[in-house]
Amino acid sequence: MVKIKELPDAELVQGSYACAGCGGILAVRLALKVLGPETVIVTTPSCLLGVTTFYPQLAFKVPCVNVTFPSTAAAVSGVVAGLKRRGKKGVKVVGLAGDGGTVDIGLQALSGALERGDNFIFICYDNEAYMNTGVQRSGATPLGARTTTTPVGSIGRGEERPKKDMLGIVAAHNIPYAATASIGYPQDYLSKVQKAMQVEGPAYLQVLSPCPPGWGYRSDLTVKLARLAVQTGQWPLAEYENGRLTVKEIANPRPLRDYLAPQARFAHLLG
Amino acid sequence: MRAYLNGNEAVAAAVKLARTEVVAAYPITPQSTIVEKIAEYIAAGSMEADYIRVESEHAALAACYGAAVTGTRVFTATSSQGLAYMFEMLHYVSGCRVPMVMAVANRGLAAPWTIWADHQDAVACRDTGWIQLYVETAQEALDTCLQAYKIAAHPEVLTPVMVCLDGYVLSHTEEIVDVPDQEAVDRFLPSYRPEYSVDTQRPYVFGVGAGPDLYSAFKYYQQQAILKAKEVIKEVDREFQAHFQRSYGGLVDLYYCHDASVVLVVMGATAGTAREVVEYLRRQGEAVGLLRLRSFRPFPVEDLRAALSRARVVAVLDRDCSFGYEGVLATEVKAALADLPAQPQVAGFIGGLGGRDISQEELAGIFRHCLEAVRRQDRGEELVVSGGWQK
Amino acid sequence: MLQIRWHGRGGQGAVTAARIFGLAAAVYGDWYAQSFPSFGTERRGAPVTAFTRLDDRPIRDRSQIYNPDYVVVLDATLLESTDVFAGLAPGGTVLINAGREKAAVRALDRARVYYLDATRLAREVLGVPIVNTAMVVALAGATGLLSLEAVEKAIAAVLPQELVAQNIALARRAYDLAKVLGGKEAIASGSRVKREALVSAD
Amino acid sequence: MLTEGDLRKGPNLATPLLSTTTGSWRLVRPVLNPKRCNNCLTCWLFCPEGCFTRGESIVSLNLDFCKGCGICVAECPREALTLVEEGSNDARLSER
Repeated sequence: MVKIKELPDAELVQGSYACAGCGGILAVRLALKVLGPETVIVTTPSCLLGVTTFYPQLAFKVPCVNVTFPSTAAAVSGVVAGLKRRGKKGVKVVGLAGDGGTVDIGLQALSGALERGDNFIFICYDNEAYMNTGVQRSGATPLGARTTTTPVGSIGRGEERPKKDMLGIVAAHNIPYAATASIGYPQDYLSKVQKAMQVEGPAYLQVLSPCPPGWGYRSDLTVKLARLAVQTGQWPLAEYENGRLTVKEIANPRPLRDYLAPQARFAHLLG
Repeated sequence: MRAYLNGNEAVAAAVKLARTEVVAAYPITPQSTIVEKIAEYIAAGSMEADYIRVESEHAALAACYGAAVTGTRVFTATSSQGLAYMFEMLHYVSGCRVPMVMAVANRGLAAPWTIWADHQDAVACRDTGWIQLYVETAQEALDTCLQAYKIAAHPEVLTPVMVCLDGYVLSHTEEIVDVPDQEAVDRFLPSYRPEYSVDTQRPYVFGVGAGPDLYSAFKYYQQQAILKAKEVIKEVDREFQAHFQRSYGGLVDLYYCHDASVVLVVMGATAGTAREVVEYLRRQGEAVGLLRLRSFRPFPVEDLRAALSRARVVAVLDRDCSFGYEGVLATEVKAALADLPAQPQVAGFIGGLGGRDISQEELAGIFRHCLEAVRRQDRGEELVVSGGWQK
Repeated sequence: MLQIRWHGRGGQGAVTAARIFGLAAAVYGDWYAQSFPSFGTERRGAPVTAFTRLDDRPIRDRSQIYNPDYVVVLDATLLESTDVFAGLAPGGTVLINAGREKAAVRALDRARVYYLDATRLAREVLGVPIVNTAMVVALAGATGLLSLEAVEKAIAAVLPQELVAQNIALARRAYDLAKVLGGKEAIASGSRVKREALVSAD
Repeated sequence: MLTEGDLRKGPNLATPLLSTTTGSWRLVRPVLNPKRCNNCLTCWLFCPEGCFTRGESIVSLNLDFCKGCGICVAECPREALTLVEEGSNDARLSER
């Protein structure tokens, strides 16, 4: 279990051009506190790439390999193999992609890398739509959410399909570790990052990372919404380990309205 | 060692001799036997490398890229649809200036579905920033792969190289190949360690984002580097000759061009058949020659102008088509010769598509067609020569 | 240049035969050689052709073989479905795996047709009717193009280790039979390479 | 600025490299009341930009990268942080 007080001071990503209150950059900043400086990031055109590796603002203090949108996990495999050939042991290779780069266009490469059993961690920072390109729906957009490609109108009622069960998909690859997390629960999230580091073979984490402009809420609510998503049962904290899936039970779920009301993307549902 | 190998086996032998460290590839006919052979070498313990069994060609090139930025020597191979599937990664690799070698067993693109040779696949990737070298024999496939590693990693080039060999006609045809000794290859091609690589002690971002000014600047220097490769390809070919007593002329390979009034320009294995035809017609007193374009990118415009300036008709045989215009090579040769003082007529022929056999008779027919135009001019008519399509 | 066309069915080893012959000629004999399959995917049971070229100088021609000097038929049932004689050069030779002269074989003015029951031989020696090495050797022996020793070395280089000894035993039996086949007509006598027009027609 | 040497090697550059701090984006700024801070580290943990530094008894705040998102203010369990408008009197006071 990670102890918050014992996390290192060093910031391994700082000075990014992320929006004020970005849940994604918070997810990455926190993960790097556990991962440490012996980490290589592999990432793909997304908000994250745009705000951390766009010259002249390079915000990572660890190596970062940028690759095409569908290829995060494939490039991860290459980096893992290359570091092995170079005899560089103990370096963690971390694929980082948004939900689109993970559950949609990146799924084939991720499936390949999971199935090969390469030793890496894949972190999907899930903000539930294509935010970098202007909030289009992805396979991770929740039912009912308004996006620019699931607009609300006299017929349209937002996203028509429930969110893709990505944890189920990765678990079906029989990998050693997979989990969902929320930046609203950092102790839980970072302990999962630590577990992911400790297993031999691929580990997958999907961390809910609210997006103020994409979801349509005030930037100071990022962490609150990340918590409310869990408390209202919209974002189960689940763990797949040793072939078993466990889901953290919410004893007294809060009304769904508490989670939906602050977000413009759900405004049409509340009337 | 005198061996009897097909083109694919020759490529695999080169990849092993180059002490390639990481291979990632996806099967596709007629490339597959290259990577099967490499997998066999690794399984038998005769080659020390990691073989990444990827789920697609797109992933193959992404994995090669990931391995290459760690500072290892990498290889992949593909063909046709697979190369098309790699298209966006091709730009990423060349743009990031990652040296690597990819063998392309040239094959037509569907539809109609085909598995047989033409150059459409690689020619369609002309503008991806890769160096493209086309070979004529299995021996040249082996030798060019070794040269390609050296060209790609040259500090002033840093550009990936495609080694293109005609599907089946080379990939699946066995012939005598001299396989050099490991020690000799080691002397020619030292191990690869770039100036910087993925290193937690010295972190780099690979493939940064860049605004309009900087993007343009990076692309300018990318262009300078691939143009520089013209010299480097020749230099490496000369160096190769010093080590192995074999040379391929660098960018172009000339055969009886010096006094030819009709020169045929081709890429790939067709050149072999064309040599027989040139020799035959020469014996009959016809002033014909052959120019085999070895380097399609960078395009050897100076060498073409020098070699073709005295020809009266240049016949270009494309195994590809830029639909809506003509054979790609024909356009490029025309452009290269455009402002010569005595500009030869260029006649574009399209043939050998989807594995269509290019026989000696057909090549002789092209020569005779062009020779006839020259004779008409000698009789005082205007020099007019048409091209054609092998339907 | 001498050109050989091999006919078989997918799985019978015609492609390997073409390769063994080329290898024996180029590495263990004093020829230049080139061999290739009929380009495409090979399906088990479907008719397959493969080719070998021999010459005493480097082979540059990459076009298909239309007029073979030799045709080897690994499976006589192909005679019913395939024109194995197509394009056979004048004075060409056909070697057929069959026990007796086939009535189906149409008379050929200028071709020599030889028969060898390689299937029976292979059953006796290998225990299975795999005839490609026997037919390679039969062509070598009947024509005198290659020595038995060269073919044996090529067999050892191409076949999996565990199959080599048996196949060499088969090769020796086939070679002796083939020499009788060739007899005085053995084609290797005299000039071995034709140097006729490289381009036969416009 | 990149040199010709950098440009020749491709778009692969040493990191980190910051041309600006992002504090200039800020319209509002968090102000810490040291008397109310009990060093619980909630702000340190949740600041997306890593603007807080842990101290012996209280955190300290470096505004170089602070974009004024307000998460620290919203999350502080002791109301030790408040948001003030940039350029306001309150902001000027906090600079003393």
